[in-house]
Amino acid sequence: MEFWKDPITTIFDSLLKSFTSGGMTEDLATVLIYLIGILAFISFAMVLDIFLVWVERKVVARFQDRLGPNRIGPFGIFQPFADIVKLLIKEDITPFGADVVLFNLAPIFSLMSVLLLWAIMPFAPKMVGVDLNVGMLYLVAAGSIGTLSVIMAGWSSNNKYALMGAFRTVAQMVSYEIPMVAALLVVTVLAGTMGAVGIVEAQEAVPFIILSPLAFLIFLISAIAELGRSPFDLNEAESEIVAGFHTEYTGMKFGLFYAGELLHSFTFGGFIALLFFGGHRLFGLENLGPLVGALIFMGKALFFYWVIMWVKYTVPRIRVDHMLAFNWKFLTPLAFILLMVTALVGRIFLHSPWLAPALFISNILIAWLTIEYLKSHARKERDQAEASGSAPATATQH
Amino acid sequence: MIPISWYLILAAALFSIGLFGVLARKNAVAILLGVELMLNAVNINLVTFWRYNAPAEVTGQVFAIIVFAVAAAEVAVGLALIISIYRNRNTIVADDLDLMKW
Amino acid sequence: MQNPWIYVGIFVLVGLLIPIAAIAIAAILGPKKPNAIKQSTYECGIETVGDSWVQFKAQYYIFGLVFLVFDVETVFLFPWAVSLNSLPLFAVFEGIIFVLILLAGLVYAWKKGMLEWV
Amino acid sequence: MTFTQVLFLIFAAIILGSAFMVVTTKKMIHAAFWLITTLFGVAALYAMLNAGFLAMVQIVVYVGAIAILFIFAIMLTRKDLRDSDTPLNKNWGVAALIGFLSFGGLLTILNNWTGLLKEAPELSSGMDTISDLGVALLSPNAYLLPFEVASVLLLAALIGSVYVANQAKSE
Repeated sequence: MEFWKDPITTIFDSLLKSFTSGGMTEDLATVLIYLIGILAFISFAMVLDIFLVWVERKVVARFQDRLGPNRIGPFGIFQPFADIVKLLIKEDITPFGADVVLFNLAPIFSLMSVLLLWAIMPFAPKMVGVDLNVGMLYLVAAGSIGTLSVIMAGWSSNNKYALMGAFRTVAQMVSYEIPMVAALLVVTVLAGTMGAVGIVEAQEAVPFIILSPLAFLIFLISAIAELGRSPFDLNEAESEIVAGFHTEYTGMKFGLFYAGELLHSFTFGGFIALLFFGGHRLFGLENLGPLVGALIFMGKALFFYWVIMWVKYTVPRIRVDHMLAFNWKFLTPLAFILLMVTALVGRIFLHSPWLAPALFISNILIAWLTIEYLKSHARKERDQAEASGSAPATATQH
Repeated sequence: MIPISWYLILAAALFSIGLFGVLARKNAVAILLGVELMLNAVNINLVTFWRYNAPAEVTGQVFAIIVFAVAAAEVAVGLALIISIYRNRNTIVADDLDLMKW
Repeated sequence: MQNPWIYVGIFVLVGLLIPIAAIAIAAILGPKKPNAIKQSTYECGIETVGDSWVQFKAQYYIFGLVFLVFDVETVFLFPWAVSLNSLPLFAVFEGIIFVLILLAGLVYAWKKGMLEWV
Repeated sequence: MTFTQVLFLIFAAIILGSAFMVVTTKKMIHAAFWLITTLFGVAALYAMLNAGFLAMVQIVVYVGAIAILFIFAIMLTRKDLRDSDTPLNKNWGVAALIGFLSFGGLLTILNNWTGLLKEAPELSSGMDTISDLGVALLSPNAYLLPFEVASVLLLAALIGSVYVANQAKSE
């Protein structure tokens, strides 16, 4: 059964054969097959997105002790389709003074920046769009297109709140990009490659969550900030700036922002799975075939999507100065210290059986030292506050 | 296949457009935008020569990366100066910044 | 077809096409009855005063600045991280020096109080 | 016309057209977005030249950081130049002349050069540019010094610009 071992290549080869037998050149046929494959792939992502809307609404309802959508179809599973119909037939309003071209481009770019990430997602060995050898930089680059779309939306709306929201979002997104890239650098050091497939292969023996749990934490926090989800949802702090950068968007354009946000969360869940949890691996189950591996991968991505949701609906929003101080004065130095230690320890214990324990212990050590430092820092701050006679300051992290 | 001349002509045109922007724009920020165009033209040349002459070595790419670093430093300092001037003199029209003129 | 970026290019095209198609379908199906009230800027129901040209804090710029410098730094570090295992131990220290020099810049901005949000 | 040639011409048209808009458009914020279009075009050229790493660096550094910084600076300073003003100064004619002269001069130099019609050599398969790049950047007899000097340059830029911006803030 060739198909079960390598479905993508099998389909590709048979299509190529039937195309070229019709007199097409091989290059043109390849491009056409790519086009068909990508169309199918992105359509799958969009259908998944519809499912994610349902998951999100159902889960938030459970968190808030409600039922959630339950009218259309079993468990309300067809509710998102009704939503789509509603979004499609709503009037699309462009505010006065808006910069029409940029106003329309912003939601398109917002969704595209998310879809682009799917090009390098390795669902299983040989089930990957393209194995770029600059995969991690590609992830960062797609993120910067997302940042761009936020600025476009905020500026072109001709709305003070939208512009302020856009500025806040951009300051947050660019700030948290630094620890995120540092965490990616840690993974790159451990794997010795930037390609997504290579990183999954490098976790054959030990997943990177054991080699570097701190990098996982840093990546998770900065991914949540990058997504703009609570506790970092200052971009749409509805009590302060209406809805942030997409205040003026209605109908399908708003829908695209919303879909982009949900798909982005899921995609980052997938990236957490592939960077730190061995991608498609689950106790040897992946040997059953690439399709099973892909299912395992999707399951892991869904789990981390749920974790991100869990954080979102449990933790309250933090203040903008705390958000920036937490990043620049805590997360960024910590991430770079972790990078230096990982590079040093990883290089010294290269090819030795002590590599994994040494890395794990160094991570624990860094975490312990950080906590001790934070404790003493908070104590000093409390003492200072008491000495000056004012009410004891809340222990903020610096 | 594409001969090397296409890339070089493109880079020359981009450089000239950037030069025009630097010389002709009023706004100081726009002048910096022109400088960015010129730097990009230089980088296209570097990468092209790397690809056509010595793809086995990485010299051209190293040069291009250094140019990126220089561009970043230039933008950081340049824009900081412009903002500082704007705060002090309340203008960013390059022609009006003539305190040093005698 | 040895250049993998052709695949990425097609991906970008399709990724642009699908949202455009969604917006186009919505534009065909949706009603179009604009009026002045509907198209006014939404600012909590209060009459909009002036345009959206509000003055911004210079603070945003400072964070952008620090970000730019660190972004370029990470670009230099990626090749370092990839080739680390095939290089002598000496190379690790080169990278560490590189990071330390830039962390000094962060410390400088911190001590100058530029990282405070005021 | 082969497929790659058509692709090149499309990207060249995007780059030159948007570069022209950068230097002539009235609204500064539009100039910044046109610059971003140019930068994407240049990144596509890098990808065509098999320099994928540089294409990504182009997007991460230029679009993700430099362009964002430009937009911040434009937002901070835009009370000054209203968009209705002419964007060009009174010497723009001379500037255009110099631009044409430089383009003409460069073309003349290119015309006298013999290697113009050279085609790109085939890339050897199994080549890992990024790893080679890392080795070149870190070995003492190659580019170690520029590598470390770059970090000093970035440090100097950070300190200098933070200092200057600090002056501006305390005003």
